[in-house]
Amino acid sequence: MAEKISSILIANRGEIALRVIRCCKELGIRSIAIYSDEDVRAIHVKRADEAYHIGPAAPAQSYLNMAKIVETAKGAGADAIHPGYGFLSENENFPEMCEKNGIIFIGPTAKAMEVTGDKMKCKEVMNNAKVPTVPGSDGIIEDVEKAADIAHKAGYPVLLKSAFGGGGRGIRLANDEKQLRQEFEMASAESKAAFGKAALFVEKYLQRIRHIEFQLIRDSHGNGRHLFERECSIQRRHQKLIEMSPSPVVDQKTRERIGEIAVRAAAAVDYLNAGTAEFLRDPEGNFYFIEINSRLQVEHPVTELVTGLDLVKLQIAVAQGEEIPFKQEDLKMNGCAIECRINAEDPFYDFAPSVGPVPTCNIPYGPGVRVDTYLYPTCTVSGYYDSLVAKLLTWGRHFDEARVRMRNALDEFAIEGINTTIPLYKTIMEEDNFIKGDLSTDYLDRFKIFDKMAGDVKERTKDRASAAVAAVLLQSEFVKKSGTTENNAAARSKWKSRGATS
Amino acid sequence: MAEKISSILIANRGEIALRVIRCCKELGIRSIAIYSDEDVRAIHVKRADEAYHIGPAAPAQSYLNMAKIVETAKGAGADAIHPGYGFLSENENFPEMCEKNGIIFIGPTAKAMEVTGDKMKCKEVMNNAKVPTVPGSDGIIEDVEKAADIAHKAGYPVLLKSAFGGGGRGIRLANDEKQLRQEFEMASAESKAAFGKAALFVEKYLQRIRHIEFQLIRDSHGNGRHLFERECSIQRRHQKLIEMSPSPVVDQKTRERIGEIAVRAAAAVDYLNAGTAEFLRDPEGNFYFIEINSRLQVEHPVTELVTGLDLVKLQIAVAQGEEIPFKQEDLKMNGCAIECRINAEDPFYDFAPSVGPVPTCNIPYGPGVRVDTYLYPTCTVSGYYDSLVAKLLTWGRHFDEARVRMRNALDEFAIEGINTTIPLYKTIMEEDNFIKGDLSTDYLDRFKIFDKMAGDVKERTKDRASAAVAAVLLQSEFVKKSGTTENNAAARSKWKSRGATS
Amino acid sequence: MEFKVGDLAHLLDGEVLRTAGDGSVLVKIGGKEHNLRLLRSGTNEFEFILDNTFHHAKILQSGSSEVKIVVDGQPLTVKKHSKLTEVLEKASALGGTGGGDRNLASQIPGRVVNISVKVGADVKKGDVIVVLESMKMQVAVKAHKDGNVKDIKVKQGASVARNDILAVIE
Amino acid sequence: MEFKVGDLAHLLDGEVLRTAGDGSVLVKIGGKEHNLRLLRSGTNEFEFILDNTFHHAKILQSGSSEVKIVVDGQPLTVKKHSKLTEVLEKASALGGTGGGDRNLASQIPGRVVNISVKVGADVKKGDVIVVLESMKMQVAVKAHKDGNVKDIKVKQGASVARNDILAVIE
Repeated sequence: MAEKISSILIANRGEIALRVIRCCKELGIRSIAIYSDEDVRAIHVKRADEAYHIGPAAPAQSYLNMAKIVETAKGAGADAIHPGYGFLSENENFPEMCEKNGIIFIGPTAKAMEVTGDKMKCKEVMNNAKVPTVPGSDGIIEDVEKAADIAHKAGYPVLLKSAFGGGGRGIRLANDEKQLRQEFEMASAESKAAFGKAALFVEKYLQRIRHIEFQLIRDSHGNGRHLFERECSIQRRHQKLIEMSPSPVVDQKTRERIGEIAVRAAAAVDYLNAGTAEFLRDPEGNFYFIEINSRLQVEHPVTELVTGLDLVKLQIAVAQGEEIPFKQEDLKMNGCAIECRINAEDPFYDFAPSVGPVPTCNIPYGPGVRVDTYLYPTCTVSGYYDSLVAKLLTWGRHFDEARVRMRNALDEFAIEGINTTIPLYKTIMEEDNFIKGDLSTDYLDRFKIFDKMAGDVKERTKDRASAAVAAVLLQSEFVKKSGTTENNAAARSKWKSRGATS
Repeated sequence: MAEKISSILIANRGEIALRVIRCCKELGIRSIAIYSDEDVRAIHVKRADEAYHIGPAAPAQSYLNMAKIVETAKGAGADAIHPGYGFLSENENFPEMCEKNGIIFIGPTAKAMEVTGDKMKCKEVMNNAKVPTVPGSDGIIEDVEKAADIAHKAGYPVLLKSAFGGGGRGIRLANDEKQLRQEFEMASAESKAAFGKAALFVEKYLQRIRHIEFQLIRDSHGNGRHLFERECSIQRRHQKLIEMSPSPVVDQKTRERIGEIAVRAAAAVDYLNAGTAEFLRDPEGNFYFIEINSRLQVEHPVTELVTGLDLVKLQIAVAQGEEIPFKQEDLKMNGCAIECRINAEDPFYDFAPSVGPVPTCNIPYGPGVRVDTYLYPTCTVSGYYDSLVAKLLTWGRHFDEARVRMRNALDEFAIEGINTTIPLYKTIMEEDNFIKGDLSTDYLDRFKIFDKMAGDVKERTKDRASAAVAAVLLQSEFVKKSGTTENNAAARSKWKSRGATS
Repeated sequence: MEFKVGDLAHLLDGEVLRTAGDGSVLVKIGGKEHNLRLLRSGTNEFEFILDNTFHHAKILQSGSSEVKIVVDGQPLTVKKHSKLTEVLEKASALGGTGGGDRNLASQIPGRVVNISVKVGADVKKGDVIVVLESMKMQVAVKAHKDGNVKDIKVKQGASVARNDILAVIE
Repeated sequence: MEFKVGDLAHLLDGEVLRTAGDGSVLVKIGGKEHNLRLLRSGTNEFEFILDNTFHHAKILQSGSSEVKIVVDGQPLTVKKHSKLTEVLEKASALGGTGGGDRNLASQIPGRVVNISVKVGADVKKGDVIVVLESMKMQVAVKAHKDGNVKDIKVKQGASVARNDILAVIE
C-alpha cells in the first residue's frame, strides 16, 4: 500500500518526543523536531536529526499551531507526523489537514477520532455494539442549572466531565450542589482553555472503583489486537499516577474476555493504529467501558515491558499500511511492570506545580529499570507545559520484584531544584494495601497516604539527624577556616556586593 | 538448612559491587562495602549501607587482603561475603577462610574451585566424565625449553596459557619460536603478578573458532541447570569485548545438547552456585569444553535479559541452602541481548589504558537499554584496577532490534576525560560480518575492523566539519568580545596570576 | 551548641572534638562520639563517611539560627540553639512586623486566570480569592484567614512568581 | 581564514558575516552561507543549531594555529590556515629543536615493571625498551627508531605519567 516512511516530524516535546526520536533512529528514519522559544535547549532539539523553530512558548502559538506545523513538515520534507500524546494528538482536524498536504498522520483517522473524542457519541456506538458502558447521564450539558438538576436526580457525589477531555483532565468531583456550581464554572473554563469547547456531562460517581484499561492496536486491514491490561487506579484529581500490568484482579480468563470486548469496541469505530480502551471495574468485578483514548498513551511502556513489543514501531508499521505481524495468541504476558509518573509537583502542598532550572539530576539505571525523561543536568522545567518530567518504570518476574526495584530506583532518582512526586511513590511502594493489591481510584484518600508520607519523611529525618548535625558542624568549621585564609576571594566579593549593589 | 542471610560484605569494587548492593537492597539485606584509599569517593562506597576502609590502593594490600577482609566482615557482623568477579573470587583459600570464621562464601566450595581453577586437573576430570575437551598438551610447563619443544611438535601458532588464569588474562599467542620465548617470559611475569604462581601450559591454537559458553547454576541439593549460551567470540588479546545470547549458530537442539554437557561438567566437579562452562566451537560445529569459570561472570546480565532471572538473587538463595526454584524446562529464551564492555582503553592506540578524572558523563537509557557502571560525573578512573568502566547492554525481540538499540545507546553514551572502546563498538554494530553472525575469536583482525573504525571516524569528521569550523569561529568571536567587555574578571585574574604567582 | 532537626522532638548537642589534616574528624553528636571522614567539601556541599556510612549534604540556605539542608536526598531544616540565638529569636517573635500575616502569597508560579473577589469584600478563610494556571492546571488560591480584602496586587492575565503577594486581607 | 578539519583533504574557508543580539549568527563556511543559532556559550563550550541541526562543541585546547575540539562526541583537530600562520609554521618546522625525535615517551600512564635495555645499547625500531603495567595489563614500549640508547630516564618500579620521557635514543 503506502510507501515506507523515511522521515517523521514529531509534533511534540518532552520525553515522548525523545521516545519517538529514539525509535526513528532504530529504524533509520530521519527525525525532525519542532521547538518553541521556551524549548531551545530541550533534549528533543538536541537529539533529533533536525530541529525547527515554530513559535513562542505558549502552546497555542507553537505546539498547537497546526498550520505552522504542517508548513514546517512540508518544508523539511517529512513523510509523516507523529503527534505523541496531548497537544494535537486527539484533534480530529489535524489528521485531515495532514492528509490534504500529503503527509501521513501516525494515529487514528479523523473519523474514528471524532467518535472517540466525543464521549457521548462514543457511548452510543458502544451500546449499539453491545459493549457494556457505565450507567449515567447521556447528553451534553452547557447550562449549570441542568447539571444541578441531573445531579440531584442521580444523587451526589457526581463527576463533572469534559466531553472533549482525556487523561483525567477536566474531570471534577462535586459532593453537593454548592460545589457543583463552583466546579462547573472552573471545569468549563479548563475545558475551553484546553480544547476550545466547554461541553460537559454529569455522571454518577461510582465508589471504590478501579481504572483498568486495555492497550489496542488495529491496522488498516481490519486486524485488531489487545496487548493486555494496565491497572491505573492510583490517581489524584482523576489523573493517573501509577500504572502497572498485570492488574492484581485480572486473571487470564478475565483478560481474554475483556480484551475481546476492547477489540470489539475498536472495531465498532473502525479504529486505526494504537489506542486504549478504558474501563471501570466495580468491587463486584463488573467492567464498564468508558472511552477509547485515541493516541499513544503516557503509560504505553508498561505494556512494552510485559509484551516485549515496541509500540511506536508498531504505530509506524501500521501507519505505512502494514499488517500487524502477530496473532492474538502469539502474545504472552511476561512478568510484571510498574510505572510511576514523576511530576514536577509538590506532593506535600496539594501537588502545586514546581518549575525552574534543574542544576543536576541522577537518572536511575540497573537491572529491570527503564526511564523515559527529558531531564538532564542544567535543563529547565517550564511552567508552560505539562508537569510530567519523567516516567520511571521497573520490570520484575513478579509484582513484588518490580515493586522493590521501583523502591530502590526512586531512592536513586535525584532531581535538584524542583519538587517532585517521588516522595509519594516511596511511601506507596511500601504501603500495605498497595502490596496487597487493594486498589481503587480513591486509594490516596482511603488509606490516608499523605499522612503516611509525612510519617515516612519524619522517619527519614530521624535517620539523617546525626548526619545533618555533622554537616552543619562541617560548614561551621569550613567557614571558620575560609574566613581567615583559603576563601578570601569569596569573602571579598561578598563585601563588594554589599557596598556596591545592595 | 542455613538461616537466611541478612547482611553481605561485598569483597569487590566498581560496577559489580554496585550490582550486588542493588540486589541486597531489593532483598532487604544489609550491604557492606569495603574500599581502598583510591576508592574513597567510589560509587560502591556511596551506595552501600555501610563502607569500611581496608587499606592502600594496591590490590594486594586491599581487595586481595583476605585476612583484613574477613576481619572487617566479622567486625561488621556480616553473615556472608560476595566476592564479585576477579580479586578473590577464584582463590580457593578464601572460601575456606570464610568457613573457618563462620561466614558464608557466596560462590563455589574450595574443593570445586581447586579443580576448576587448575585447568589441567579439570581437563582430566572432564575427560573421565566424557565431556569433550580441546586437544593439546596436558601438563604444566615451568621451563621455556620444554614449552618450545611441545610447541614445535604441535606446530605453530600456539597459545601460552596460565593454568590459574581466567577471563582471557595471561593468554598469549606465539607464531614462532622467537615469539614463544619472548612471550613466555612476559606471560609468566603476568601470571605471577596476578595469581602468585607462574604455571603455564601450551595448546595448539585452533583457527577461526568461536567462544561459546553456558551459564550454570547448581545448588547444594545437587540440582544443576544451564541458563542457555552466550556467544563471546569478539575478543582482543583473548579478552571478551562483546557478548550476546542467543549465539547465531546455536539452535534449540544444540542448546539442549551442549547445555546438558555443561550441566554434566558441573556435576563432575560437584559444583556449587553460579558458574560458566566455556566451550570452543570449530567451523565444523564441534564443541570442546575448555574450562569452568567458578564465579559470577562479567557478562552475566546478558543471560539475565534473555531469561528474566536475577543471577545474584539466585546466588544468594543457593548460598543459604535453598533449592533452585525452577526446572530446566521452565526456562524459555526470550528475545536477544548484547553486551559491550566499555573499557577505559584507547582502541586507536592498541587499547592503551586511559585513566583519570571523568568531569561529566551521560549514561544512556530508554527502551531496551541496561547499563551497569561505576561512572558518575566527577568520578575518577583509577589505573590501579581493571579497565572495565561500564557494561552497556541492549535487549530486543530479535538480534537486529538489540543491535540497532546498541548502536543508538553507544551514541548516547558520553564519557568525558578518558578514552574508551566505544568507537570500536560503533563500527562493529554496523559491520556486515557482525550483522551476518560470521564471528570468530580473530574477528577483529580477520575483517580489518580497526581500518573500518578509522574510516568511520573519517566519515564522522566529514559530517562534523562545518560544525567544527563554526565552533572555532564562535570561539574567535567570543574571545574578541570578552577581551573588551564581558569577561573582564577573568582577564584581570589572569593578569594578576601572571604578576603574583607565575 | 544544640540543634533541632526537622520537627523531631529532642534536641541534639553537637561539637567538633578534633580535626586531622587527612580529613578525619572526631565529632560528638547527641552525647556520643563519632568518627567522620570528610571526602569532599565545597562551600555548600559535603561528602563524608560518618561511622562507616556515606552521606551527602548540600546546604541550600544558611543563617545564624537556621540551616536548610538536603541530606541524602532528604530536605531538612536544622535550627541552632544557643543562648544567644534563642534570645534573638524571641526578640524577633515579639517585636516582629507581623506583616506577613496580612499578605496572601502565591505558593506556586503561574498566570492569573481569574480574580474572584473585589477590594473591600469580606471573605472567610478558605474562600477562593484568585485562580492561577500553571502546567495546564487551574489552582485556586484561597483566603488564609477571615477578613476584609484591602488590596488586590495582581491583574488578570499577569504572571506571578512563587511567594508573590496576591492580595492583602485584614 | 581557511580551516583544515582532521585529515580531510579539502580546506574550508570560514567567516562570520553577521551577528544579531538574539544569538543568531550568519556564517559562511565552505563558500555557503549558514544560519547559526547560538543556544549556550562558555569560554570553551558551545551549543548551537546550524541549519536546523543541533551541535555541541567543547574546545579542549586552543592555539593560534590549531584547535583541539570535541564536536558531538567526536574529537577533532582544526588547523587554521592564514598566510601568517603558514609562515610561522614553516619557520618553526625549519628552525625547530627537533629534540622530540630523540625522546621515547610513554603514551600511557603506568608503573615500570621492566627495563629491557642498558644505556649504550644499539637498538632497532620496534625493540622493547621498557615494559609498563597499568590496569593489570603489561604493555611493552618499543623503540621509535633505530639508534643508540643515550639515556634511560626511569627506574624499575617508578610511576610514569602519559608523555613522560622514558629513554633517549640517538
